[in-house]
Amino acid sequence: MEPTIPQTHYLNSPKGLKSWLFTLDHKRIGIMYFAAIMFFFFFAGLLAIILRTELLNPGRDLMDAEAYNRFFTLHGAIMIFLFIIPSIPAALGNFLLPLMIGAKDVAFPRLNLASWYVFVGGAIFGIYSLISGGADTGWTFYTPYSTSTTSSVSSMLLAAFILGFSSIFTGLNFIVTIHKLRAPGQTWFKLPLMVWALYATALIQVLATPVLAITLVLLLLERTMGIGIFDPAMGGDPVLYQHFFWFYSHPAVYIMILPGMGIISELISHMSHRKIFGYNAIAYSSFGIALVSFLVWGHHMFTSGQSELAAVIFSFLTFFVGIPSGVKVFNWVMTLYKGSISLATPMLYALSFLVLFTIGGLTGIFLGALSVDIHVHDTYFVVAHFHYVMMGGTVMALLGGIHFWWPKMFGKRYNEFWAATSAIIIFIGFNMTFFTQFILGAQGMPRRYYTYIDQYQSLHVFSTYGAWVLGLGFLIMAIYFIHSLIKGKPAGNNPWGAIGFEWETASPPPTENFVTQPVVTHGPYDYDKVLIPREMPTRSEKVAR
Amino acid sequence: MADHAKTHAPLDEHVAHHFTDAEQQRESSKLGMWVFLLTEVLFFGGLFCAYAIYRSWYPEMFHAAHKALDVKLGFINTLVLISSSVTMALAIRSMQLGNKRQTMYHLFATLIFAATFLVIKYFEYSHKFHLGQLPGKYYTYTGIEGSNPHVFFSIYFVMTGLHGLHVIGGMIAIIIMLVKTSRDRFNALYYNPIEVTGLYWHLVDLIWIFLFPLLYLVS
Amino acid sequence: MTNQTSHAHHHITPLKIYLGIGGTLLVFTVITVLVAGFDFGPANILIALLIAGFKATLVAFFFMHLWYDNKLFFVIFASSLAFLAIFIGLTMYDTERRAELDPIKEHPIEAQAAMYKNRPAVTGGAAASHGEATAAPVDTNAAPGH
Amino acid sequence: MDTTGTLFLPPANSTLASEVDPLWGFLFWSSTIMFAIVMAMIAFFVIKYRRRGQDTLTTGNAHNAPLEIAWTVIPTILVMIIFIWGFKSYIKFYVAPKDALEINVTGQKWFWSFDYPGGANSVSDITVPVGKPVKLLMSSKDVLHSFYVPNFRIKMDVLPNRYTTAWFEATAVGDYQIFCTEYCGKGHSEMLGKVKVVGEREFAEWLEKSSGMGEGLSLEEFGAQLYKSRACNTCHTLDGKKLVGPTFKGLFGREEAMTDGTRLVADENYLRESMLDPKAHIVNGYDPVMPTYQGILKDRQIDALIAFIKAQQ
Repeated sequence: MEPTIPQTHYLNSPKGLKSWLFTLDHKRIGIMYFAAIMFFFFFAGLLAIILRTELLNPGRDLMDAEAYNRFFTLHGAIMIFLFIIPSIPAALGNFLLPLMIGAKDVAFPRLNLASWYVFVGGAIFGIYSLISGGADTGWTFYTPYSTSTTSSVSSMLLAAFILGFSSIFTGLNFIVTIHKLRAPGQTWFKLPLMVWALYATALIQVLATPVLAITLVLLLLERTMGIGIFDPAMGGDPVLYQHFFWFYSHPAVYIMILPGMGIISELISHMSHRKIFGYNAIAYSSFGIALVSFLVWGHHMFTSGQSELAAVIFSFLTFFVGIPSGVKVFNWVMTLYKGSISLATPMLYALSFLVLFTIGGLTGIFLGALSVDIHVHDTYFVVAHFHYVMMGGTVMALLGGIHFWWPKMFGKRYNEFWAATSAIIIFIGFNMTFFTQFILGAQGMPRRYYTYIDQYQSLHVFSTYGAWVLGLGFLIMAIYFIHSLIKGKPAGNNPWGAIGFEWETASPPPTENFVTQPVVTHGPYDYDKVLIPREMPTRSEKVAR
Repeated sequence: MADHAKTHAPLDEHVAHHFTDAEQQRESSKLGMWVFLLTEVLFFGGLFCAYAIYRSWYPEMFHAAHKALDVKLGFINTLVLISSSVTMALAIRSMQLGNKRQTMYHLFATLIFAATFLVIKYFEYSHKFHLGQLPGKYYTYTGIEGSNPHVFFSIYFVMTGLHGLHVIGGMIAIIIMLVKTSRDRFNALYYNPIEVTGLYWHLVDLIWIFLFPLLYLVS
Repeated sequence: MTNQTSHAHHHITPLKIYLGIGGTLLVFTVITVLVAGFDFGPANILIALLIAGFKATLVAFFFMHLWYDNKLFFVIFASSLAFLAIFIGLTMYDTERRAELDPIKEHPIEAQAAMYKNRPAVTGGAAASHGEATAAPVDTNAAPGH
Repeated sequence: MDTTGTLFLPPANSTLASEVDPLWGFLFWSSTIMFAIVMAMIAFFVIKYRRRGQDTLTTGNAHNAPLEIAWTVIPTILVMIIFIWGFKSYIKFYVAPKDALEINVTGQKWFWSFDYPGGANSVSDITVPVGKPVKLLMSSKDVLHSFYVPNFRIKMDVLPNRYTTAWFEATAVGDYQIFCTEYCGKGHSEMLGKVKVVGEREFAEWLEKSSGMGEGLSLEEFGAQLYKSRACNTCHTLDGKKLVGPTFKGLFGREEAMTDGTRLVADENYLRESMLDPKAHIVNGYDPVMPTYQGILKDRQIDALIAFIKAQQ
């Protein structure tokens, strides 16, 4: 029987703008975050395409050096503070966490709304900084350049400071929710791995972000009062600033990747209708990554004038943070063994995550080795590495997650053909853009260069073409998602035949999430015991039939 | 494991709709506050790290500069804050016993101690402003030898200033608790907000317990 | 880490304990001031931290009920201190050992910040007001750097 | 700088490069093999276990202790090998040989300047002998910079108010590109230079020629040489165009309005004062950014520069 969209659900009841502005419903806050992060993603993505177009030829193409410096700072700062850190925890996480643990809402709904308005406040400061000329210091704000430049760095620092609190509020909310509001019978090892990943991410958000807050306060005071902690002209030490900054920023890269890993654990298992391989290993490795990520920040500073003995310690510890990620990749690959793999779009993104994240992870080992890092630090090799891990990792996982839970969030289906096509275009465009940058970096092309010596030109041209292809892929995605919102066909409660509390309620779910309190009857991935009929034939079946 | 299996206690008006009972709500609010205190410890931790590094880089300057701080005032401030911690703890205890008047008395005493602390801080600050012992480039005092004495005062003002802001934040929270207690919003079974404010206040005192010896007693 | 689910167990600490702990804290405040009078060399800061740490544990265990409450809260408090120790420890591992291999990296090139250039050298703290120990009179032409 | 190195690396032209390239090769091939294995497994599983027709219950085996232990221990051993190898080669990076030729490097907004023992100096390009270790003692005048020579595989940040060191021993004569790799503002991508590696004899001649006090030259010619080797040309032009600083054309004897309202004639004393204490009097409309040359320029060099400026009518 053809699935239908229920009469009332969280999107249309209660009605009116005020009900959205003062909502305490975690699903609505999740949707508002989702709209904001997608806006900032497309905006910063556009900046990236402009930057790449500027780099077509050495010298001036579209803008001069100062404008270029402001553009890449904006691209970095918006992508990190306004998109990738809040994206999975605040958008998908807010929507899914209470549903996945059978709760009515997060532990502190008012704090959740406060985190949204703090996010909006921070974004306003960021946009003010953009309008008033933008900062030209790079997203790292290294002193003494950041304390001596006249560009509007202070408003960007204030934006990052405020956004930090939005991240802390979300993290705090999730820790208490997961500890206190789990469904009856749902022990820690019966939780979906997405919840484990969100828990580990929340731990990092809560432990690392305060140090960023104090760093930005000290940097603001350095710029205004010259307090002499970070500015060498006033007796301070720039390397100390780098320690303060990277103590937050390395765990921050795990705030970005861990929720992505949580989504991939869900996608690989649910799309192949097979029990996840090594549930405990994946859960413990999420937790392990969260702890070890606080010991390794010094590998960003091997050539910064840091003491050589500290560099050796940081390099040694860095190799231990790579092992849990490797274990996870092997577990995901083994989950495919003897599964019933559907190649719908979420699975396409999960597989491209496996490919790109593995490359990103392996190049991380290059950067961890001391002597090799001296050659490739602050070159395009590093740019390629973190794009492979952040875009190839977190963004692919986010896109897979959006496609997987889209029917649950909006109750409608998207166009499968165009979704698969854009996924393939994005995969090709991504590799064109960033694999060439590994080569550029190995040959010594430095980062943040407005112009470059002629011998790098051919690789830059190829990388820019890749960026355009990437842009095309995302354009197609925007089109079919908007089409799906307006004219999408109803998707029904469980289009993928997946196991999970969120699939046991309507799509889109009612405001109180569940009509009857769900109770745990089997494990989160028991595809060897439970067979759930699917209401949406995936493309591979249409082909097979 | 949340405790749904229990018979549903009559949902009194204090329990929010998404909690199953008062106990779960109380534990959640305390867990939330403890996680917030974790962020506060790390927020101040950054300053303690800066203090430790600059003290090991400029030991004689720190020794000379700490003489500019008035140990007597610092000592009185420590006594004031510890007594405010005691009265805060007693306030929670008296609300646990359901004694509204005594709770308000203790909360008010805590407020007075906090205000005294800030007044003493005001005298110390104005004394330093007058002498020119100011942070960073505003430092004009010439009575301290050793290199970069302004760094000590930068760290001093940022640490005690931030701590002062947290004291003010605590006072606002206590005033809200006072108003709510006077309106009978709490009873012997529901006193989470006071308990949570108490936790925050004790941490503010705990941070000062470390600030006092590190800044005032550099021998 | 299953939390205790005992129903409505609100531990009420007896008055005697609160006042006792408060008294001990005051006493130790006096002790820490007295101890600061003597010079134990490098051990000074250790003693000061030990006393402050002891006072802090008293406040945390009895005023903040860590002694009676769900052990999860103690884990949270302890982990905050642990991660702070990691931060300070590894950062100082760098800042303290920069000159191990090349003594020239020990000190900044100019010891004094630029703003002290056109300042009168250190004068005696004659203008010190009450309660502030006057800085030892220093012969004015001593180079301000150490 | 050609790119005929191996495995994407630029050519190896220093003794340190021969330390790094083998480790790079090992990392490159072990990662490629590991990647190929994982991709082959994924491709095989996706093709073999593709969903066909109706759903069926799938296998429940989700644990295989020996396999899980294996893929934890083996990568740990692999990365430990990589760490030890990286650490061993790193040791050679941070301890310069005792007999190295020590050159002072100064990075400032947007050009490198080099001071050799014996007083010779040069800007943007550093001339070094082949086959002899060279130790660089580096510091910055304003913000962070980073001295990077891809062909020598060396990179070290240059900090204001603190010395950092790097060393290399060039193995082949030629010119090798210098980059700045720590973001330092508008001219970050133009802060380039060349390491000119020359034979032992040419180096001695060059050193002699450029560190002399211009004995064979007239004051004015020696001033012209200093105008370039001291990088005056990056801020002061000779053709009347205003750059960061005023032009030298027709400067001598002209009366200038100063930012503090006084009017001064640009005579020998003013020029000497502007070199030793530039911030004392700044011509109206210019920023006080000129670094001091106190203790860097010797008297004969100052006289030469003044003579040179005087000749610019």
